[in-house]
Amino acid sequence: MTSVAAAADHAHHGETHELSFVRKYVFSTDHKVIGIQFLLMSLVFLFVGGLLAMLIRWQLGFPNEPIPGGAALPETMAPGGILLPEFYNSLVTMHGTFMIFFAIMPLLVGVFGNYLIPLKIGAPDMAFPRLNMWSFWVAVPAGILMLSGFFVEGGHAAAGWTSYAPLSAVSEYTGVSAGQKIWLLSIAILGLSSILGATNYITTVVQLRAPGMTWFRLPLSIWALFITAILVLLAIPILSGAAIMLFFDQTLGTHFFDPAGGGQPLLWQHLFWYFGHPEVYILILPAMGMVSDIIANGSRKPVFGYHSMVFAIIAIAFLGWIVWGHHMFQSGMNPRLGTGFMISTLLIAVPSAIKTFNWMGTMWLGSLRFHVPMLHAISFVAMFVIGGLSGMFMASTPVDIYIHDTYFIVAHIHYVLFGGSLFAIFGAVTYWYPKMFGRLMNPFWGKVHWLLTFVFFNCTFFPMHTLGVYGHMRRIYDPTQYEFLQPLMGINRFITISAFLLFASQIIFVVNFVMGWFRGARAGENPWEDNGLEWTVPSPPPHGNFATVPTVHHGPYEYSAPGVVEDYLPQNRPLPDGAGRDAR
Amino acid sequence: MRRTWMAMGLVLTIACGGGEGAGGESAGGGETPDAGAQASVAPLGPGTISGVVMFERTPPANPAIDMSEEPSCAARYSGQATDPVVMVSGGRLANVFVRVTGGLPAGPYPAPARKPTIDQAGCLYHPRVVGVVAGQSLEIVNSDSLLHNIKAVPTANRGFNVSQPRAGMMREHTFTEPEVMVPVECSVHGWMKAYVGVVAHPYFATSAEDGTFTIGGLPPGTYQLEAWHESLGTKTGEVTIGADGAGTVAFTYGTM
Amino acid sequence: MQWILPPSASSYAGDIDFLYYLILVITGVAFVVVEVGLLWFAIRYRARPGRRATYTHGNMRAEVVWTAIPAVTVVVLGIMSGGVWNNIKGRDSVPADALPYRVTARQFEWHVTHPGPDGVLDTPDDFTLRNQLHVPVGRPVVVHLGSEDVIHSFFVPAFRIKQDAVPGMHIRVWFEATDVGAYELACAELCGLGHYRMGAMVTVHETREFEEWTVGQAALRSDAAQGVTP
Amino acid sequence: MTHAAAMRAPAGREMGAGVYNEKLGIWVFLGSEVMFFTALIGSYIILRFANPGAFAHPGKVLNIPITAINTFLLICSSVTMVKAFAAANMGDMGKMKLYLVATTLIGASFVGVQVYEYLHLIHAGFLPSGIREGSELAELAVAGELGLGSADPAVAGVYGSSFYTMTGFHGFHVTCGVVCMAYVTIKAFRGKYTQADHRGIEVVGLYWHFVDLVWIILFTIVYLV
Repeated sequence: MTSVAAAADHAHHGETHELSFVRKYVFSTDHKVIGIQFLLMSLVFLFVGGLLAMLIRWQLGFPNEPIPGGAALPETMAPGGILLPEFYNSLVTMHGTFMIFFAIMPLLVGVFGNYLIPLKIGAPDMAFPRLNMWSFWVAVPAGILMLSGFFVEGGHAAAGWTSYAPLSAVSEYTGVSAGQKIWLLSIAILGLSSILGATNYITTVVQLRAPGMTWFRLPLSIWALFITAILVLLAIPILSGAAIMLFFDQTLGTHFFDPAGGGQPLLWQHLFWYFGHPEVYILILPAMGMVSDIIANGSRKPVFGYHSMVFAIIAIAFLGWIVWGHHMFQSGMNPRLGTGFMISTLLIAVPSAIKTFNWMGTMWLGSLRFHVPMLHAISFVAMFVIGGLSGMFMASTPVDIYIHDTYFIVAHIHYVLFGGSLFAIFGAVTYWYPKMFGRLMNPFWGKVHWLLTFVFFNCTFFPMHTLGVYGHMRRIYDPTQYEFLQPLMGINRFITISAFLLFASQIIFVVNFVMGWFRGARAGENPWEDNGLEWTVPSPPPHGNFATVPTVHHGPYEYSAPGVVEDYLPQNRPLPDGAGRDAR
Repeated sequence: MRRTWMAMGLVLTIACGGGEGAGGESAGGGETPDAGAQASVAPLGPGTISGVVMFERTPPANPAIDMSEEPSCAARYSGQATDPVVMVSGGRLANVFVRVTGGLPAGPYPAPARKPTIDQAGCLYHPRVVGVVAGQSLEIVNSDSLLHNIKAVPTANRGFNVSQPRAGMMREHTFTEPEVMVPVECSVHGWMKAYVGVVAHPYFATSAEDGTFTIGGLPPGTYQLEAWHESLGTKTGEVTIGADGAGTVAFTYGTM
Repeated sequence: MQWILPPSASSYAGDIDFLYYLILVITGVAFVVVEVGLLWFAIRYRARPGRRATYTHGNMRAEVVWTAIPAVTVVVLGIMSGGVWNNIKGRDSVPADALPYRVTARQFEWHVTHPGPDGVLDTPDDFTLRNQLHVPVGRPVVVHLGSEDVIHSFFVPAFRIKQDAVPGMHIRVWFEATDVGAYELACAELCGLGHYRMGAMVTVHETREFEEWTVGQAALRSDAAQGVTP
Repeated sequence: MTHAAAMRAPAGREMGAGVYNEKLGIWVFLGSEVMFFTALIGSYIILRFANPGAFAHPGKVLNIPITAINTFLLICSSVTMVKAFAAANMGDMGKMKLYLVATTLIGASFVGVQVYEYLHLIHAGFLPSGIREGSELAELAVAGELGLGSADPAVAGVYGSSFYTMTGFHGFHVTCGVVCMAYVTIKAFRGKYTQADHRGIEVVGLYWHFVDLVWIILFTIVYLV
């Protein structure tokens, strides 16, 4: 028996000998190092995505003026600083692509999936450490390949991040030939990286939970990351398959989506959104999980209705597979399908409502500490609710006739992805930063960044509802071409200015993040006084995480348990007998 | 531990952020278009082919253009704007692209530095038919204060689909492979058509308003010619340049 | 106020606007409940020395309440929306007496074939206009929507109508203009670099004036005379 | 220590699913592969229902006899795979090595036959973009021999596209399977597998059976229907 035990924990013993810098930091198989590598990569791409957004907003706010510093851009993009329409279309495409595939998804699934899962379930590392390293080092070339698309002849892909065929399938229609192929290849490679990662996460959560860590003692962040890994595992291959078909349409002259050769343009939309909707739940579920952890910690109180939260996550993930048609109500799909997808879409509002009210229930009767992660978490709930409610307008098919492909949809996207996922990411990075680097981020500048981001976020994206209500279409280069959009240009200018201020206020986060490495206050093992297993090991945890395999005695949210002096109780410390109801 | 993260973060930022500026063509000033491309190439000989393109019967009516939804272009035309497909005046046919197809010494011909220009004015291309030597760059200028996009879908050359949203914008493009008549069109205005003849050598010309054309810089000898028109088809002909360095040829369309 | 819809000019716009305002009220109430609740909890239950958080794992009755209320609301919304959807987009919702038009979208312009005085498509008196759609007031019109190259979207904000034009598919979409005037038609689906400039005008005429105009246009430029195949 | 003990989750982790990590890992990965082929086969089915005329009648373009033999070959390789695993269980290393080699060779020959069939089809004019003009198949199409909806060979574009994409990617997966099988066989010859611990064989075996199952589905819906 011992040989097997030793073999199983080889990660723990095998790595004690000193590794070269390359093996330790670059090609490391330690889930914590890989988590931090994903963090740095995704923050860079988040910055790139934000930069592209600034160019877009400039063009929409001041359509006929050259962009300041625009002379740096080559002639094919912005002659004399004036952005060209085809470059604007590739900006819109690449802003969506970078933010969704290379910023939010890696930040949520790559960073916190890697860093938190082994630590929070009491495992020494992932089930397959080498495979874990490969999933990062497959994602980096995908990112660099996507970046290289800007410098090829014909410009980068310009058919939207959804790259609907035939616009994306026939290079003659957009003048983009190499760019679209690069986009497809990069997405396929990134898909491979995500599938490898998901396989790793699922096996780790199922197999390597510490003794006593039953399924209903898992923290909600791990539940969310586990369910998200299943969504990634089953959704990304669909996109890879579809991307390959579109790539063949481009290169081998196949006719999957080309009506002249018998193909179906709607086939691409079905395939893309069959992947697309689970994808948007991949982008929000981990954020929901981590926000639940942070709000419970901030309120010093167990999560309200832990089981309903778990079933809500599962319900959202399951329903996510049968609603994809609501992206295609007006696409020429059979209208009866529209009614069917409307019903399944409306059903998704129920678990989201459950989660929202449970978060509020957690804060109810709590003893709230407003540390920076808590501020971000509460903002997540506040903003996600607006995103969820604006989703109701689109779920009703007749109203969707009017607001589909208008800025109402863009407002919904950004309230859910920026107001939701990104606020959760800011909170989570600030929350687990001390565990990753051993020092705290400066709380004062954290609050300044939160306030500015909160204010400018709302100034930027709330008026987009108004643009949508007045029929302002999406992805248009110069709204002044339409009479009925002329009066909205004032709002567009206001949004542009707010967007620039929003982008500027992110510098505070970057500086705080980097300076924290040197000047941050030293964080002990448990700066937030949290119950998670990761807070029972030194910061940053050594290789192999736990000196001895921890045993878990109770759920993760035993805050303010009666009979316990402190108002928190780490999971590996048994409940004093007779204390607390939830002792199973 | 911390310094390494900082170093790695820096490296990643430089790798991804850098390398922004990419080479793009320089925005050369628009030159006045002159007739023959031969002028700026060392002539092979003193001879000149001068010819004329006749048109027999009465020409068919050119299709009308519905410019009602493009007021700034419609204003330039007094009556009903028409698409100048068959331009005939005084029995002479314009916009016929004539090039030498035989009798020339082989050998690579350098692409002249001069850049012919296609101007987009009044939602039409001027000139409608133009010739360039393979490798010679062509200037496309937008004189209308509205969006034109230039889409070329050649077979031998690489296509392009670029836009010029504002007046005064100039774009250069170079065709590398000889291809007689690369169709150029504007997707915003479906009726706008232009044709670019990419030829390996500089011995070609387009018939002017009065149907006449001249191809100079040729030594005495016999040459085969080909005349091309966008809707009336192609015709071949032969011309001999005598000792006096002059040769005349005539093509006739509209005979059927 | 930024939530009021712009004026409408088509028969079923009223139904869509009513549903929009109903959802606006419902979501408005939910928005106020949640945001004020969050703010109130944040202030009321902030950490104060000597007070400890109440140890509770939630209660089932509250969960049932905020599951049932949203569930009932969405079911009601679903039923109401379903009816209106069928009237507008249902495959058999096109009124029999609708005046047929053929609108073919291509990269960056709309070719609109008008039925001509006889009110029937594919007859010699049809005529095609670029970026112009002329319809009579008070009479249903059905547009046979098609596309020559990529996906475009036929969007007339004033009529609250939007329908993607998909190449290789023949889609019928109908509307009935209720007010005379000129309304803008826009393309709402990214279709390339000229997507932003694919606007056109929909002009609604009085019935008599429409007939005169149609006869005049037919004489002036009927497709048959110019050999333009629609 | 019995094989079961070796194959159970590592000690001290009784929370697991009762199987060793690699086995659960391969099952999870096969889940994603199922979805990948769902995308391809699902599109094939949709396109086929959308325009049946674009698809030739069975056997007219694709050669059924050869692929029937090929299918039989792949099923045999699954049988030898099971025998190899059983031999490993019994501790009979000699027979295990023999069957592993057999599985690898049969797998490789399957890929070979498929490549041969591709070359033959392309020569006959059946391309991913449809039927090549002026090819032997084009004349048959014009003569209405192939059962295509219309005489215009361009219509068969979707047939070529979906055929080559599906069977091509299946072939790619079989090739990866053969490479892994070769790697496992080499490890077997190096004596890395014992009766107690031969997890590698079971994992590759699972992948192999999956690829075989996908081929059976493909063979039926592409060749026989």
